[in-house]
Amino acid sequence: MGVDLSVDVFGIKFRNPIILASGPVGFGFELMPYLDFSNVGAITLKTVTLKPREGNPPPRLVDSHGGVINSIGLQNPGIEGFVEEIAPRLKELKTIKIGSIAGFSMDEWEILGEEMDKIKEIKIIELNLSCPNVKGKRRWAEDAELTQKVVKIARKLTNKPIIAKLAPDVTDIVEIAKAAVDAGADGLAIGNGIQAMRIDVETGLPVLKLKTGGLGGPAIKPITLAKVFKTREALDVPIIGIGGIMNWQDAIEHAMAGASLLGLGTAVMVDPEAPVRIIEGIKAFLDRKKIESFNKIIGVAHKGGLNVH
Amino acid sequence: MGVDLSVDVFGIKFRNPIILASGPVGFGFELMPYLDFSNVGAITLKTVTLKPREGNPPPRLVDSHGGVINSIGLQNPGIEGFVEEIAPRLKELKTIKIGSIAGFSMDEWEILGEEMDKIKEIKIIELNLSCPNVKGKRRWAEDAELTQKVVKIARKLTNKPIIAKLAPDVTDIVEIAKAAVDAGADGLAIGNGIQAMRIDVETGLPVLKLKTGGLGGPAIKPITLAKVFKTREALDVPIIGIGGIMNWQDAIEHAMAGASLLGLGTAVMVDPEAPVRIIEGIKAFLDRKKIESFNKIIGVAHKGGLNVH
Amino acid sequence: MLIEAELKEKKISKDYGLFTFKLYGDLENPEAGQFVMLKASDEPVLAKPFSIYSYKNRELTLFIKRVGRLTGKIFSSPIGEMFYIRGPHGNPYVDLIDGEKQYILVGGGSGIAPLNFFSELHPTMVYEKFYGFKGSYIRELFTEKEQRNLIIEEESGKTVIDVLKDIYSEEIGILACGPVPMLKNLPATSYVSLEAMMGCGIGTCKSCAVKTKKGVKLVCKNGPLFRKEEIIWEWI
Amino acid sequence: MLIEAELKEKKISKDYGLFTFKLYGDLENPEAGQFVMLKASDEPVLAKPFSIYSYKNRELTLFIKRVGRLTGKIFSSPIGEMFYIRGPHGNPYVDLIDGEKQYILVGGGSGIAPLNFFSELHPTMVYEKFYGFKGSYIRELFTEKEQRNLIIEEESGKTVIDVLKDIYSEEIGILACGPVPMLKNLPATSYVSLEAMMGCGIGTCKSCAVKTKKGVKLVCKNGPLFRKEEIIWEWI
Ligand SMILES: Cc1cc2nc3c(=O)[nH]c(=O)nc-3n(C[C@H](O)[C@H](O)[C@H](O)COP(=O)(O)OP(=O)(O)OC[C@H]3O[C@@H](n4cnc5c(N)ncnc54)[C@H](O)[C@@H]3O)c2cc1C
Ligand SMILES: Cc1cc2nc3c(=O)[nH]c(=O)nc-3n(C[C@H](O)[C@H](O)[C@H](O)COP(=O)(O)OP(=O)(O)OC[C@H]3O[C@@H](n4cnc5c(N)ncnc54)[C@H](O)[C@@H]3O)c2cc1C
Ligand SMILES: Cc1cc2nc3c(=O)[nH]c(=O)nc-3n(C[C@H](O)[C@H](O)[C@H](O)COP(=O)(O)O)c2cc1C
Ligand SMILES: Cc1cc2nc3c(=O)[nH]c(=O)nc-3n(C[C@H](O)[C@H](O)[C@H](O)COP(=O)(O)O)c2cc1C
Ligand code: FES
Ligand code: FES
Repeated sequence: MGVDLSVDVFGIKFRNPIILASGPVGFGFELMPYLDFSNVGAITLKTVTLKPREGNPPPRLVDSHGGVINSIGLQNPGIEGFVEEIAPRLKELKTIKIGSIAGFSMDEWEILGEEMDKIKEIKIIELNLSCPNVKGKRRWAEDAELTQKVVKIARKLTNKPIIAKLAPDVTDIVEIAKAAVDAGADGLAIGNGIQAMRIDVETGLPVLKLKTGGLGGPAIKPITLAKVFKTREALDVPIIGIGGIMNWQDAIEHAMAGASLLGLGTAVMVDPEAPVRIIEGIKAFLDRKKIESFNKIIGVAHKGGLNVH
Repeated sequence: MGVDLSVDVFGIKFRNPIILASGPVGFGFELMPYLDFSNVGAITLKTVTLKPREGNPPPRLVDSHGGVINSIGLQNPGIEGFVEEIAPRLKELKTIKIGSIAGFSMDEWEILGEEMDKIKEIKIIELNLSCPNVKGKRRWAEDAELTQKVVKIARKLTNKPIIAKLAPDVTDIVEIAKAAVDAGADGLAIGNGIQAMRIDVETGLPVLKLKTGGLGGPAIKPITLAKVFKTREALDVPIIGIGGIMNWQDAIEHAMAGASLLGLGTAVMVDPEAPVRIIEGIKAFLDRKKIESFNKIIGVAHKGGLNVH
Repeated sequence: MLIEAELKEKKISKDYGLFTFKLYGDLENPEAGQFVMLKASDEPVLAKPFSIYSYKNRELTLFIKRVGRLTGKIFSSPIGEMFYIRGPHGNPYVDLIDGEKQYILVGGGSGIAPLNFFSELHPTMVYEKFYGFKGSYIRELFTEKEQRNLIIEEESGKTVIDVLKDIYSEEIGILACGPVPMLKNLPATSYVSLEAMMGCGIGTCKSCAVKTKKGVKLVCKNGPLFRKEEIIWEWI
Repeated sequence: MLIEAELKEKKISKDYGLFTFKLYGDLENPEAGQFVMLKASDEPVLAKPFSIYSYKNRELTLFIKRVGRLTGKIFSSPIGEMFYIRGPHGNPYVDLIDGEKQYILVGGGSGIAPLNFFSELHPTMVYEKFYGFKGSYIRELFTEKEQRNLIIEEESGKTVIDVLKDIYSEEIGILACGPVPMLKNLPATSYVSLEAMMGCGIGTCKSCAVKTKKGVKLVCKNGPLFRKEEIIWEWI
């Protein structure tokens, strides 16, 4: 049976809802031998900052029960390097490209937004308002006003769809989400890693050199899932559900909670072919349930579940 | 070698730092055949509310990778039932008893505080400001002002040490912690379960009848650990570290991050003898490291680690 | 106390299986209706309840239906895999039922587990056994003699409820364990063994609540057996 | 592609062990210095890097030191346990070193793994082998012939560095893998194989950063072998 996995959001047709979240896959090129990009809905590129960043000193990654904590610290070539070296090669990635940017000041956001807007291969711009790994900086997405300001700047600079990537570990994500949408965000990514840490009992010191990092992986799935659910309850805007999606069941859970697109971080880092496995699983599930289109399950947890339909 | 595990906080001497967190062990009596209470530092009794509560309809508990989500909903006999049926039997539990209360209004907090103050066997009062499982109610600990108000009321009513139990899933736990301490809290418990949910993909509905619940277990350890660490960095007040402590390593991590006492929730629910196992592990660790007292490792992650000493 | 339990033998037919564990410790006087909490070494974190199907000389047999993470892990584990168990928990059926009567044991799916142990320990209390399953594939888990008790829908078109109707009379008791829809179709005076999501298995955590005419009860501490007529089924 | 890897054989001495896995798929032309990412079925979630110690006919042998969660799990797993691997990842040593030279292989602890594979594949490039360990107990993992390369501190009071000093001359290269303090004590021109916490193993996640005189490099994509003098050791 032909199950329709395509998703239409932001006026763009994604061939399926599985997208690669920003970071773990870098700019994607090293992944090409392992993953046929024409199989995934989109790739979100590694976040780009104004200046090049070498990232935090190692260790930058440590695992924990059910998850992985990273403090990469936005290692990237800076917007100039990105425009010169990466942008010209983006055609090679045979899927939709979402550009991700992070500014440290309003001026930086402005320049980053302008530059991203110019790159033809980038169809959507994601504002990383929530990187948990930048030393000494609060996250923009901890504050509704700051979130609103950043989104407004970006909105003025581009007609491309804008996604605000939020932090799941805030008191009231709905408040922040509303601020982003009011300022003109077309969609929300929920969410980034959750601030976390591990201590090496042998030394008595934090394992990560930065001390804390962002926790991703199955440990956080039920947490971000609740955030997706709550946000969807309050707002009718496309959501990219991210957080601990490791298998098709996790993906379906996020969709049922209200996510239109499903972002993989840790899963694809652990297994570059996870997207294919998950897409196959979604297909088989819909097939078995005799549901002809993925769209039908988005948000069903708010509408009485599957049997109502 | 005689390692000293005792901890002196709130003017009370705990024979060791391992305490039972509120909830999973109820009022403790059913646990007596499995656990010799004279082995643990203290028991925090199940939270008591003004009126009896039958709790939420089932399912009330579901597991997730690395954790357990519960939405018990404070099933308890109410303060009257507690005073009449439970309080007289508390002597049977051969350890320090911490009473836990949760009000739904300022008046309720007042009555609960008064009643708890009167019970001689209760040495410490914990204010559960953060139950994630009460339908339609925001948690007190999401708001610094509300937290302050509740603590102030309690402070007026009792000379017993007061612990404010906070939610780990807030934007800025330090702000809430400061509010609690300013209002007179003697210590902080960090923290309660993190709001989370699961959806049954077969039905498309949330697994828990309440929809969301509180996630505990190893999945949340690195998250609450970071909260303990941050709070300790900002405030010099005794902290009870809670969240995913399943083995001695987890316990030591929490202590190194700054916790003086270590609360077990999920661990003791899964294995009633976990406290004994963990205490033995802490002892063996200190022994191996030739550290004569548990006190020496509290907060070392802030002070250059173990080797500095 | 958590007892180490080494997987010694498994016999699987599709989604059902018999699993025998060698215990490195004793279960104290296990009775039918009681369950053990079984835990994997890492995932899932939670220990989960399984009725005792059979127990002899530190050999514990469970009858398990594969439904999720832990049961999935048990099915795919190699012989030699280590698990942990504690128990027995819950009340023996014999403590909760009328000891003078004889009983028809009505089981559905994995619900036959405690009934098997009951009929091993108390054969004289058993009037008849009806163990219901959907598919014939289940036969291969049982001896020829055991198979006589099977009611297989795929073969006869009948459920245990259908068969029960033919022979039921008031003097005989009913002791049932199985899916909720099956239990709901039993006479009001039946004893029904309930399942619920469990955290502790010993009455402390309040996870396994069931609403009865006498208030909220706990499956682990007050059950698992209840009078059918006492249960407020809407709450389940 | 994740390949199923069934634990077939284990030989353990205290905290070290040789583990042979039967792969249900091929490693493509694995070379010495390359590693596989090995994953447990549930916990830990992360795949972790292990150098190839030996590979033949879909039989992969790893030499592993027990240090934490995944290695602990491998040590305690029964034969038959399923893991997953992918690879080979990282650059072959032969692609990064001067092919004209002969090399002294200097290994410490689990660092001997890639050196063993190197000497299997490129015996003529090997001038000498020094495999350093603390305790004599390690002997039981090796044949008598293999034991000749062991430098055991407990026995001789000497480390590999001590022994190396006696025979080292500029014409011979050094190819080393082992703990950082050992690597730091080698001559500047040595090739050192680095370890780092890894996420992806293929160059995308930027976890395994190492600072060199030519900027931040990745152990998985640019290494694991580097010239000792190029590394900014303070960053490690
Ligand atoms: C007293 C008692 C005795 C039991 N005896 C047996 C037995 O002998 N054999 C047997 O196969 N099963 C038995 N069960 C059910 C068994 O506990 C569950 O099937 C098991 O917990 C599922 O674990 P899982 O990790 O594989 O499934 P999960 O991944 O947790 O869940 C899979 C599905 O099973 C359901 N489920 C999970 N836990 C329970 C539970 N405790 N009760 C009912 N449904 C649940 C979930 O809703 C979900 O749909 C018993 C349950 C109780 C309460
Ligand atoms: C290219 C490469 C090849 C390797 N080859 C081998 C090998 O052949 N045999 C072998 O035994 N080990 C090898 N290692 C190291 C191995 O990857 C780690 O020992 C393993 O990841 C530890 O996993 P764990 O879950 O048991 O430990 P964890 O529970 O993650 O940690 C335990 C301790 O080990 C340290 N650690 C964890 N991961 C790493 C890592 N990737 N590198 C260095 N230290 C780490 C931690 O700081 C911690 O102190 C190699 C590492 C790399 C990068
Ligand atoms: C190694 C690594 C690097 C990451 N880098 C970025 C980044 O540059 N920008 C960003 O928005 N998110 C970044 N993330 C966060 C992920 O996109 C994702 O939001 C998070 O890991 C939670 O999803 P998961 O549970 O699927 O991993 C990174 C995550 C990891 C593990
Ligand atoms: C079944 C259950 C019931 C709980 N009930 C309460 C409660 O009544 N009051 C309270 O303050 N915390 C309650 N908690 C939260 C725990 O005390 C603890 O804060 C939380 O589970 C995190 O710790 P853990 O990871 O060790 O489980 C409950 C937790 C569980 C699992
Ligand atoms: S399972 Fe904890 S009270 Fe029944
Ligand atoms: S491990 Fe991911 S870049 Fe090296």
